[in-house]
Amino acid sequence: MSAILTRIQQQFGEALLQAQGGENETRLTVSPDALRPLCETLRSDPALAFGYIADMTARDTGEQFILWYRLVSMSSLHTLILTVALPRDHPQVVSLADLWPGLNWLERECFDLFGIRFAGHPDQEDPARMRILLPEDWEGFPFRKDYAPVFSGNPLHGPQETN
Amino acid sequence: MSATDRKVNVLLDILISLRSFLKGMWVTATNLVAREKVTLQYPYEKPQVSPRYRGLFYLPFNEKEQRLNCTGCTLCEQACPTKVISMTKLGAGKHGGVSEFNMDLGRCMFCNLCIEACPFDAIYMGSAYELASYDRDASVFRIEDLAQGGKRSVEINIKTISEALAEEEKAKAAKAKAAAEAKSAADAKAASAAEERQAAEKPAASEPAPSASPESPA
Amino acid sequence: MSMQRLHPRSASQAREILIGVVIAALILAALSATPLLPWHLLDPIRAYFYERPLLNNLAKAVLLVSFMAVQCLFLIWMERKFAGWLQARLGPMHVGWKGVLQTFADAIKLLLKEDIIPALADKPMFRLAPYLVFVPAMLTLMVLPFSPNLVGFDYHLGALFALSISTTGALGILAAGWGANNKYSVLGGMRAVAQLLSYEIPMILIVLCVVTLKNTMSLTQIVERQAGLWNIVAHPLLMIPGALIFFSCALAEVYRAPFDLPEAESELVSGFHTEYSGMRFAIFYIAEFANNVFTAGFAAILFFGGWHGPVLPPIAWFTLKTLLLIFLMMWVRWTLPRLRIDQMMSFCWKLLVPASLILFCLTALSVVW
Amino acid sequence: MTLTTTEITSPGMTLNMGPQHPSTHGVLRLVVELDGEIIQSCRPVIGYLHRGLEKMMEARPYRHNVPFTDRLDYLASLNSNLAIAQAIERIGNVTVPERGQYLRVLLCEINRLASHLVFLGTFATDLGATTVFLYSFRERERILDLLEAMTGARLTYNWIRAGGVPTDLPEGFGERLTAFLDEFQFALDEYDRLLTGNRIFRARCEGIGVISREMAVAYGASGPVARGSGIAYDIRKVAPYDVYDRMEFDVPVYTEGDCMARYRVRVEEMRQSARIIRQCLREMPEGETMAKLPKIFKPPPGEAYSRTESPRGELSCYLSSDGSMNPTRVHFRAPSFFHLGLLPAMLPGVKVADVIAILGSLDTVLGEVDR
Repeated sequence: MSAILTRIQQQFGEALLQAQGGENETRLTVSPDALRPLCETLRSDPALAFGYIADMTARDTGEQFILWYRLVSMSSLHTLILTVALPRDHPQVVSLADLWPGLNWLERECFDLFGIRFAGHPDQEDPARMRILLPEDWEGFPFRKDYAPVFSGNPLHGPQETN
Repeated sequence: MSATDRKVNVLLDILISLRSFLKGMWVTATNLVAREKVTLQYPYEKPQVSPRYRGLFYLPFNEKEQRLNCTGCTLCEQACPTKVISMTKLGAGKHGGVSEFNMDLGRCMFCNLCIEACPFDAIYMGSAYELASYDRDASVFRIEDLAQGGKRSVEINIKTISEALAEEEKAKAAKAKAAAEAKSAADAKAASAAEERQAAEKPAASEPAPSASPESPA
Repeated sequence: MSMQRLHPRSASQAREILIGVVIAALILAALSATPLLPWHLLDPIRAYFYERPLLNNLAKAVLLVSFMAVQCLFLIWMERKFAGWLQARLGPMHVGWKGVLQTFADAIKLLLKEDIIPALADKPMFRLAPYLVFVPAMLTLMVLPFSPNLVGFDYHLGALFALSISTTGALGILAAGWGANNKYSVLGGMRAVAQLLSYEIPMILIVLCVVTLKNTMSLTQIVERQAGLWNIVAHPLLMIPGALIFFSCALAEVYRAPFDLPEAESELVSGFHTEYSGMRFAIFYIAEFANNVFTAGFAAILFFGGWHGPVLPPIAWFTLKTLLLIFLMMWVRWTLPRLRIDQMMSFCWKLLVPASLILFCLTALSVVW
Repeated sequence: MTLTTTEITSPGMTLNMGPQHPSTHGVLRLVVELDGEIIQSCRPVIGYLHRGLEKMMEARPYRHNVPFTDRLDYLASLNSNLAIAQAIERIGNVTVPERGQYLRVLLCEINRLASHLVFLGTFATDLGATTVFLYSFRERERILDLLEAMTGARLTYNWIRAGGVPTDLPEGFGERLTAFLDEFQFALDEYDRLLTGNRIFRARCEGIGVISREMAVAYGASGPVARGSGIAYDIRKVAPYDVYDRMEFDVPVYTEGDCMARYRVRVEEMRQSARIIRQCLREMPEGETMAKLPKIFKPPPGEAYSRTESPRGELSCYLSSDGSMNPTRVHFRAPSFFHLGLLPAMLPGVKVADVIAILGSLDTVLGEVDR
C-alpha cells in the first residue's frame, strides 16, 4: 500500500467507499458528499499535491452516472483516479472548477453530454452558457443511454426536432 | 521594435536586426536560385502513388477460374465500420459468388478493414484516386465499376458461377437420384434377399449383398 | 520513387535561369538600340499635340493611366512568379506562356464579377473610397520624371507635391474601412491612417535632406544635379542611412510586409478591403501597385540618380532601377514576418524620427560648411 | 483644463474572431471584447466540429473504432490511433509483439515530425512570414510520401491497430527515411536561420502569451505548452509506453512560458524525434508485427485508459466495457481542449495581433477539441 493511499485513508478513512493503491496509481471511490473536502485536501496537502487535472469524464451505466477524475501529482508523478457515482434521477455534484481551472470546460462537457449539474460552476445559471460542444439550444443530453434521437428530416440540422 | 526600457545599445540592436534580416533574405535567395521547384502541375502531371496506396477498390478477376474471387461471405460487410458494402449473393457453398456488390464510397473511410477481413483475396484497393463527382449517386460504385475487367468480367463471373452452380445442382440432383436409386435398389435387393432368405434357407446362399451404392456419375 | 518526383535534381532550373538571363540581355540590347530608331518620324504628331495643350495633357493622362494599368498587371504577375520561385513553387503557369497572361485573366474575372455592397455599408463612402485611393496614386506618378523629356508635369515643387498628394490616399483607406461597416475593416483603416501619417514624418525629413543637398524641390532638377555621381555615392555617410530609413518608410507607405498591418490577412482578414469585390477591389489593387511604383521610382530619383546611367537610354535606366527596388521590396515582403502595430509605431517614433532628424541636422551642417 | 480618463470613456467593441477567420486553425470562435486593439475579455466558443465520435464509437465493436480516431487530431492521426489502440489492448489484455512496438514508435515519431512542421508553417504564416509555410510543407510532403509508402494513405492512416501494426515496412523504407532525415537536419537549420534569430519574429514572440508554471499545471496544459512553461512533463518519459523506455532522447524544457519558448520546444522536439527514428531503425528486431486478436473481441467488464504523448500533448483514451462487443463509453482527453481553456485567462491585456500569435503557439487542432 502506497504512502499516498495511507495518508488519504488517515484523513478520509470512512468516506472512501473503495480504495486501491498501486505503485504509480491509486484508485478511490467516494460518495458525492465527500468529494469536495477530499479534493481540497488533495490539492492543498503538500504531501499529496495533486495539482494537475489530467482528465475527467462521465459514463452512464443505466442505473447511475459514474464520474471519473484523473489527477496527477507533478512532484511525485503519481496518478490518482477518483470515481463518484451519482443517482440517475438527480445527477448533481459539487463543482471543482475553482480548485482546478482546467476542470471548467470538462464539467461543462459533462453537463452538455450527460446533463450532470455542477453546483458552484461559474456558468451553472445558464444552460446555454454551460453547453460547450453542442449548440446552445440543444435539447436533451445525447450521451445518456436512453437518449432517443428524432431525425428532423434535415441532414444539416442533425437528429433534433425543429420547427 | 520592442520597447527598449533597458539600456540597450540602439546602434548595436539595429546592426543585429539588419544582420538577422539579411540572414533570412539569404535563405530565401538560396531557395529562389538553388532549390528545385517542387510543384506538381496536377491535372497535367499525375503523382505516382505508392504500391500500398489506398484508392478505389477493385475485385480481382481470377483468369484461371474465369470468375471473381469473391464468394459472397459478407465478412467485409461485417468488418466495415460505416456500412459501405452491400452485396447480393449468388448461390452458396464452395461455388458461391456475388451477383451484385455495391460500395457507397460517399461513406467510405478507406480504412482497409474490409481488405484485411477478406480471406479469399477478393477485394483490394487500387491506385485510382480521382473519385469526386458532381452527383451523390455517382459515389455508389457497383460491381461492374469495381470488378477488374468491368462489365465483361462480371458477366463471365456470373456465367461461370451459375454454370458451376447448375453443374453442382445437377450433380447434386444426380447424386440424390443415384442415392435414391441406390437406396431403392438396395431396398429391393434387401427385400429380395430377405425374400430369398425367407423363401429357402439354403446353405448355398453365400453371396452377400453389395452394401456400397453404385458408382455415381461424378 | 516519390522522393525522386519531389526533388528531381535535373538541369531544368539552371536552364530556366539561363533563358531568363538571355531574354533580359536581349531586352537590354533592344532598349540600348532605341536611340538609333527613327524617332524624328514622330515629330509631326508631337508638334500637333504641343500646339494643343489641353489635348496634350489629356493624352498624357490617358497614356499614364493605361501605362500604369498594364505595368500593374505585369508587376502582379512578376510578384506572384517571384514569390512562387522563392517559395519553391512555380507560381502561375496556366494562362499563357509560364502564366504571363494570368493577371489579365484575373482582371477580366474581376471586371465580370458581381459588385457586392454590404447591406449595412455607408454606400456613398463605400463607393467613393476606391477612387480616393486610386486618384492620388496616379497623381503622384504625374511628377515622376521617367526620363529628361518624359515627365507628366515638370513642377518646380515636385517633391512637395508628390509627398502631399500621396498622403491623401489615407483618406480613401479610412473611408473604405469605415464605409464597409465591418469591424476588421475599421481596425484596418485606423491602422492604415496611423501608420501612413507616422511614417510620413521621417520620409519627409529624408526627402528634405536630399532637397537641402541639391538645393531644389523639382524632381527633374534633383536628377539632373546627380549627373555623374549618384547621391548615394556622392554623400555615402548621409545617404546610406537615409536610403535605409526611406526604404523602411516606403515599405510602410505602401503597406508591404513587414509593415502590412492594415491588410494583415492573418489578423484582420483583409483589413480595409475585406468587403470589396469585383472592380472596386481591382482598383485598390492597382492603386497599391501604383504606389509601389511611385515609391520605388521616388527612391531611385532621390538616391540612385534617376535616369542617369551609361549606355542604355534614360528611360531604361529609370525603369531598371525602379524594378530593382520593387524586387527588393518583394524580397523583403516574402522573407520577413509582420510587426505588431504598437511595435511598428514605436519603431517609427522612437527610432526613425529621431534618426532622420539627426540626419537632417547633419545634412544642414554639411551644406553650411 | 485637465482630462481624466473617466471623462473620455467609450464602450468597448465586441469582435467575433471566427469561426470563419484565417487564423483560427479550423472552426474556433473567439468572442473578444476590445478596447482599441487591446483585449478586455475573451470567450472561446467551440463545438463547430462536433461529430459525436465518442457516441458513434459506443455503437461499434472495438476494432471498428480505430479509423474514427483519424478524424480527431488529423495532423497526427497515427498518434490518435495509438491512444485508442493502447486502451483497447489494456482492456483486453493484449500484448503487442516487440517489432510492432518499434514500428509504432517509428510511425508516431514520423507523424510528430509532420505535425510539428505544420505548426512551424502555420505559426510563421500567422506572424506574416508566409514563405516558411511553404518550405515546411515541402518537407512535410516528403514525410507524407514516406507514410504513404508505409500505410497507403496520406492523412487518415489508421495503421496502428489494437494489437500492433498490420504490415511490416515496405522495401527500402529505411534507406529512404534515413536519406530524408539527413536532409531534414539542414532544412531545420534553414528554418532556424530564417525565423529564430529574426528580430521581428523575436519581437512578436518573446514575452507574449506567458503561461506561468502554476497556471500550466492548474489548467492541465501538457506537451510543448507545458514544457515551454518549465514543466518537464512528457508521457514518453514519465509513463513510458511501447519501447520509449529504450529510446535515448531529451525532453526540451524552456522556462519562459512565452510563444518563443513553445516554438523552441517544438523545433527541438523535431530534432529529438529524428534521433528516436534513427534509433528505431537501428534497433528494430525481426518478428511479428501484430498480435492476433480474437475474431469476436469481448473484453472483460471494467475500464481502462491509455496515456500517450501526441504532438500536442497528453492524449489519452478512456474506455469502459460491460463485457459486450461494444464499449459503453469512449472518451478522449484531447490536449488542445485544455489549451483552449487557457485562452480566457491568457488573452486579457494583449493586442489583437498577439491573439493570433498565442493561438498559433498553442497549436490546437479543432478536430480533437470538438470530437
